[in-house]
Amino acid sequence: MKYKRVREILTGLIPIAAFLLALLMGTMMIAILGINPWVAYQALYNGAFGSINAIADTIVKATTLLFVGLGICIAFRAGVLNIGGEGQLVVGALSATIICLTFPDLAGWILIIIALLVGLLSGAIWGGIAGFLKAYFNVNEILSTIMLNYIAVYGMNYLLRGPIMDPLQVKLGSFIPQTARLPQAVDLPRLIPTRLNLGIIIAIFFAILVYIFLWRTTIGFRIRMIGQNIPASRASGINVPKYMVLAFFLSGALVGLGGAIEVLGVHHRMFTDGSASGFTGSAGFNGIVAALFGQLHPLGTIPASLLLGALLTGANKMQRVVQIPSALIGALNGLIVLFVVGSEYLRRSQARRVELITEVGYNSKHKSKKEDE
Amino acid sequence: SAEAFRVALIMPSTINDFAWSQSMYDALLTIQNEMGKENFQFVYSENMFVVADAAAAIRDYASEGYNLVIAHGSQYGASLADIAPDFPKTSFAWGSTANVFADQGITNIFAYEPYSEEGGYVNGVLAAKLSKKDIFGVIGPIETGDAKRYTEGFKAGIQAVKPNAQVNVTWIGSYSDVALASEAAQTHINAGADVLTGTAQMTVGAIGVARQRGALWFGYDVDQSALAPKNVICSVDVDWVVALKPMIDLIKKGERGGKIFTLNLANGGLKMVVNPEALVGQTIEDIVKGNIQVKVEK
Amino acid sequence: MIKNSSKIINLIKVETVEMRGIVKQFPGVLANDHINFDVHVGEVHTLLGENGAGKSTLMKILYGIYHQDEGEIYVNGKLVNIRSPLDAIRLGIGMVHQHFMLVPTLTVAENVALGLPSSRKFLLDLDMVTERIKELVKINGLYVDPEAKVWQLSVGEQQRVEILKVLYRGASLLILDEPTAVLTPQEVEELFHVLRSMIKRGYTIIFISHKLREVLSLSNRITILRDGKVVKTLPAVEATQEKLARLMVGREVLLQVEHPAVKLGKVALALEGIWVQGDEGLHALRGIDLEVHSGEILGIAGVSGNGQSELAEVIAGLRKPTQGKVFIKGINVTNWSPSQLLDYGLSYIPEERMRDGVVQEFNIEENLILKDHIHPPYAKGIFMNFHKIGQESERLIKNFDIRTPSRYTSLKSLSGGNIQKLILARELSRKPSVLVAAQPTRGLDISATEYVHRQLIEQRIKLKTATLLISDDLDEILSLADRIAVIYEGEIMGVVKRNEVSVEELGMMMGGVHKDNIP
Amino acid sequence: MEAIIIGITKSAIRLATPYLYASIGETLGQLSGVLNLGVDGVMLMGAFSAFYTVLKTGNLGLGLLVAIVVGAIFGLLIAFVNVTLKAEQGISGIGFYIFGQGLSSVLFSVMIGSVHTVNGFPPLPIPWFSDLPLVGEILFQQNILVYGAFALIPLSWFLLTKTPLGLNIRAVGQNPQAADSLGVNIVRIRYFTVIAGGILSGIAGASLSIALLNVFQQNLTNGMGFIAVALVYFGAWRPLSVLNGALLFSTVNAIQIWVQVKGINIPPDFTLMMPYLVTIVVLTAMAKRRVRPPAALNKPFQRGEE
Ligand SMILES: Nc1ncnc2c1ncn2[C@@H]1O[C@H](COP(=O)(O)OP(=O)(O)OP(=O)(O)O)[C@@H](O)[C@H]1O
Ligand SMILES: Nc1ncnc2c1ncn2[C@@H]1O[C@H](COP(=O)(O)OP(=O)(O)OP(=O)(O)O)[C@@H](O)[C@H]1O
Ligand SMILES: [Mg+2]
Ligand SMILES: [Mg+2]
Repeated sequence: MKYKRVREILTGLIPIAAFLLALLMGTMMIAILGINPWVAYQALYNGAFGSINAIADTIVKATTLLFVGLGICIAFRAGVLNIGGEGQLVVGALSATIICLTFPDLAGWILIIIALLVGLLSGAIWGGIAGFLKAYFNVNEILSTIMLNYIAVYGMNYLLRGPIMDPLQVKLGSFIPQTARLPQAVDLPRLIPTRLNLGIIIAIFFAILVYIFLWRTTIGFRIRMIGQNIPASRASGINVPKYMVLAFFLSGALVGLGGAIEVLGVHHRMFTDGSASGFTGSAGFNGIVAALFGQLHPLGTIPASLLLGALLTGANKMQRVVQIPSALIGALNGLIVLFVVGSEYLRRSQARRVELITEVGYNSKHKSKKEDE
Repeated sequence: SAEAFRVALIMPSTINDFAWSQSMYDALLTIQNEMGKENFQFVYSENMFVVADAAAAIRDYASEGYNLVIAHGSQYGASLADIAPDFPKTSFAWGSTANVFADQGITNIFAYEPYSEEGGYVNGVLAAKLSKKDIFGVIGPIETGDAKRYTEGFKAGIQAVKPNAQVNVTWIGSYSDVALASEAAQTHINAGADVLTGTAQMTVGAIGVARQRGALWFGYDVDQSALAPKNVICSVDVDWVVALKPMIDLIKKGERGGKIFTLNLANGGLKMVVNPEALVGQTIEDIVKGNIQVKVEK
Repeated sequence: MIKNSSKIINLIKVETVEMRGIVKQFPGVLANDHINFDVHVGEVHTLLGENGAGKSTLMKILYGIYHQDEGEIYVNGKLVNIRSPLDAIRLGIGMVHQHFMLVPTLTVAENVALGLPSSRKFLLDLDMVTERIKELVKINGLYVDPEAKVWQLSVGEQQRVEILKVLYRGASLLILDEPTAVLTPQEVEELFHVLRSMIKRGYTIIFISHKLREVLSLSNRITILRDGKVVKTLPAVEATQEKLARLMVGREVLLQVEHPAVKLGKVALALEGIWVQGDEGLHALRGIDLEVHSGEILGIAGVSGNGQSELAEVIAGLRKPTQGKVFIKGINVTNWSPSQLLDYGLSYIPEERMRDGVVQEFNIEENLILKDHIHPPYAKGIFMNFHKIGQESERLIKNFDIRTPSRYTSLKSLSGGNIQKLILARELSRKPSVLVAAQPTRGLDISATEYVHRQLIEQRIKLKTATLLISDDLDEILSLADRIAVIYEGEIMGVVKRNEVSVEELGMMMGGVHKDNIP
Repeated sequence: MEAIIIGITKSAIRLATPYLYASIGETLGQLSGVLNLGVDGVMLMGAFSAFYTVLKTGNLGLGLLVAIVVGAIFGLLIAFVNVTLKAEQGISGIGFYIFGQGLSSVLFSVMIGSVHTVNGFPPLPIPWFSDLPLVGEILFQQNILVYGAFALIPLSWFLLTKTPLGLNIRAVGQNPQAADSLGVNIVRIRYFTVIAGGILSGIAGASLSIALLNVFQQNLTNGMGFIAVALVYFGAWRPLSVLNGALLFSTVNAIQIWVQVKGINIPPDFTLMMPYLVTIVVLTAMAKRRVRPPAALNKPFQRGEE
């Protein structure tokens, strides 16, 4: 019925309304700093979509966010919170880098594939540790992932200061903690003459894969099941610890792959500023937000990552143009997150009401999609 | 009138980090005051610790036709090498390093590099002379880059004066962990050190401790005496102007890059800023107040 | 004030409660449809109706958990607006919920004291609370140890804690939503004794149950609901079980399933000297020997909390025995994983339906394949075959008459009876060779119960399933089991043929007397 | 030797102080069922506001008060988003983290502009006790906020186990429906614990900026808030165990620095890694203890839904 349709659409618009509301708050903050908000937001837009390069940068940022977001989707569906994204990105990137530095003579595409796989695997292991500790040693995953993030960073600093430091740096005596540039052969193909590379295609491919995995395969079914009811899962013959580890393993795998792709696609070398964020840009955290904006649904996470990527990219442009303290952008992003999560409940309860309008006319397709979310 | 010279600066921390980034920001302000706003304008992007974002900024500035784009962070080198070739008309500067990517046939990148070790050496000598306990504490971010060089220099300075003095070094593992830096200072003092030094912005925590526990402090990057007027004896002020001025002149002459500028004591790129308040000032004050009687044999 | 009630509690007297034209709409269901209902001091007014008829909803409205969409409530003739349980409590209304509302990690006293102002202001006064509870225990004969942690208590004891909570707050109108569903016959008798004496002391009770015999023995008046509407309100004296059943269901129901004899096959399930640790660490099972033949229903009778749950869990592979062996179809399956057992033809109807039996956030279709989703036809390799799953679900929903708008409806919105039907559909459609059914009709209305019973019997005839039926409801065991084993403190007091034992003998065995020692 | 022990333990105690405030605050919230990952953001706001006040007025008491107020305001917002708007707590927390971090930095840039130091709370020797050998110097010559942090342990223990409020808090976190059916105001309890958590996070920040470090810099806490949350899990929602966790973490960190100072030849990255590694390992070793999180943790309350 028409009326219901309208209500459904309106309901769908709630998060967007919240998003705009947050921008409005930001407007005030900007105005208070004595800057013309209109100019600022124009800059924000241009920074994200203003030019080919801007769009490319937006998508490049979104790529990593998407990989993390996908990992988060799986973890969330399994009922665990993986805030170890930062560490998993670092580990994935590092291992991919090391592979490329160790076997520079392998044919490019072979090396790329191996590097990506190794990145994926090591991210998986880093995540798997948290899962393993939770499943078999009752160690809460929030604690373990936070700790593992730091451990990864210090490990990275060690490697980059010594074992895999760029020989040139030693020669020059400037000791910059970074590796040599990776062989050109392992640069991910660029889609257009910008930083935009194959990564985004791979990411979207995996998004679809994760969707199919979670809702079309038996393993996905089980992962979603342990996320909802552990006793019932046991009674249904599911080895709960095993699948908990698996969920974390896969979650970490996607994030690790994201890290590897960031290296092969964007930086072509590994470096550190002493923290993880210099390399990850805090994607390990922002990816969680992307996943939420995407309703914890792999496909929804695609546009969500793009939106967030645009926001972060545009924000820097905004700083450049109106010269506001960079931190203001952080505050603004925080506001946006809060407003959107805050509006979630409103959206849900609205959706339930719309549901209530009538129970007739089930269209199985439309409905089963609903159940997915 | 000829149009103004336009500079864009990208830095990893903030313009008020009291270290690396602030020192460069101050330098540009100085130049602007000399040349005048109409002839010299600059914009900056701070907190660009995310290298990907910095790269975007560099590219963006370049495409907006700035005369000089300064990538003030060693982690930016790689991105710079990618971007510079696309903007042959723009000059880029990168620090701190001695690499202009000539090997890659790039011609529009300048490099600047402070001989941090020289400043460190001077501080070391002074420290050695002033120390009563001959135990010294160094607090650095991660053992690399300028921090490493400064520390090596500081050690050398100590050794030169007191070959068997003891220099304890701690690395905080981050540029921002103020709490750990201050705890490191505490530990150094507990271990008997009476003179401390260190680099990067998290050392403000350590300076606070020196101030509280009456240890001497030797600063780096900028004149840090404001943080502990009674304790900061001398700071190495990295005066980037010394590198930037000639750089700007070259660009005006039509050069685009290829040159490495070093900042050292010889060219005044490193300035030893002695804090008049501490020690010197203290002594003067004491004499004036009569706390110290200076007797002379007639 | 009510005379002879304890001096420590001052009762809030309720003379009459009247609910007029109550309407409550849930997504897709009109749970209450213009219901009129009233109750007077000193009477037991029973609400009767099939699962999903709207009984709990009506009571939750009276207790302030839901708010009615339409209609008014009058207490002692005054119009009241009950916005929250607190309002209800202040009006002297107390409710014991169908699903217990206790904090397992806290002690009885703490559970009772919860939400009450303390006599010592900012300090807990648990000692005083404990004293009062002991007092109430004495007056009302609801024995329970105030210092015990709730998770350690048997279901019956938890029940008493719920009632104590209500009494402690001075409520004089008690709403009891299916209090007997989880109790053994003895416990039910004790409870009724307590309730009757309370009535004498001027309390008023609204009672909900599916067990007609209980209803008739306790009630003064009975109101029957169907599909959210009142069918009839009548004095208990005018009612018979058959009449009530007809009014509830709207058709004749036979309250006794016929039970044709079948010749037994060979032993399908055997336990040999099984020892098991319970949650409290002590041994919950101490050397259990049992045999169930294919085609046989072996009933496990006993007072709840004597190891029944652990027995079921051991066979289902959810609990590892410390000693002893389990055999299925002659194979030693001790320490097999639940999944191995499932694949080997074991089905399990869990006692804790909501916890172990279903996934609330999943829809009906998904819940129907919880156990077999990895097997064809539901799965093609690692992929789910939604076409087949859909077909099968529709078939099961139809055959087992699960009342739901669609197979995509989320399980949450099903009423107790329908959820149990769903579990039954899933477990029986697996064509098990061994079936463990724990409290299979707990909380089910008579038609649903009848339905479950018929299914179990049919299963036994058609598939020669060996069924281990664990139930607190002696009637159920007597009407279904071929043989009955009585369990007491983790030991079997004896195994007897159904038609060779008297209720009295069973009672004695349930009390801990070994079969051989019965005179 | 004695000097070393004194040095290390004093370091440990200083390092532990902010964690204690923040972790106990988080414990209260989690016990009532609210997970807050935004601690670090609130700490930064507390640290900044206290520092700014002291810088301008020189009044330490006032600085602390302002930090408390700011913490309370943030607690209120967090409660509103998580309890009233029933947001997904895992994510809203991240939002508050980013927001607090950003806002405190902006305010620093526009209101202060560059790094300054202030005179923070001075050491406050406790008469008689401070003269005791060893313990006297270690425990009783700290500043008031350090004492406060340690006093918080028995206080919170008392609140949780000996008062009606504590009982309500625990019940609300375990089974809100039950508590609600007895007229306990779930929303009010959760607002209380979360606001209290905000206040304590604010004090945690203040303890850095006006008692221990006496400076403010952007992102001064450098992620301490997350460690604080982790320590709640280490402590399994028991104040005393939280204390143990905080002390373990901080002691290893103190030893780690000492090892570096002594020039013992291990790459600093590995010594720096130790606190985090040890915490995990110890917790793993303690796997036997079967502690369950509050049953309703991270589950918004909706009356009438089991
Ligand atoms: N806040 C920061 N974040 C990330 N990288 C930084 C930061 N500060 C400095 N760096 C990088 O680390 C290297 C050394 O920085 P550091 O602050 O140690 O300089 P320094 O030791 O004070 O000496 P100088 O100021 O002469 O470089 C610099 O090349 C810079 O790229
Ligand atoms: N919170 C709820 N949300 C949606 N539907 C509900 C809710 N509570 C009850 N219902 C629906 O309202 C109807 C009445 O439920 P109610 O629990 O009152 O039945 P009942 O008579 O108590 O059944 P039972 O004998 O199984 O307890 C059922 O169809 C049920 O599915
Ligand atoms: Mg510097
Ligand atoms: Mg009911």
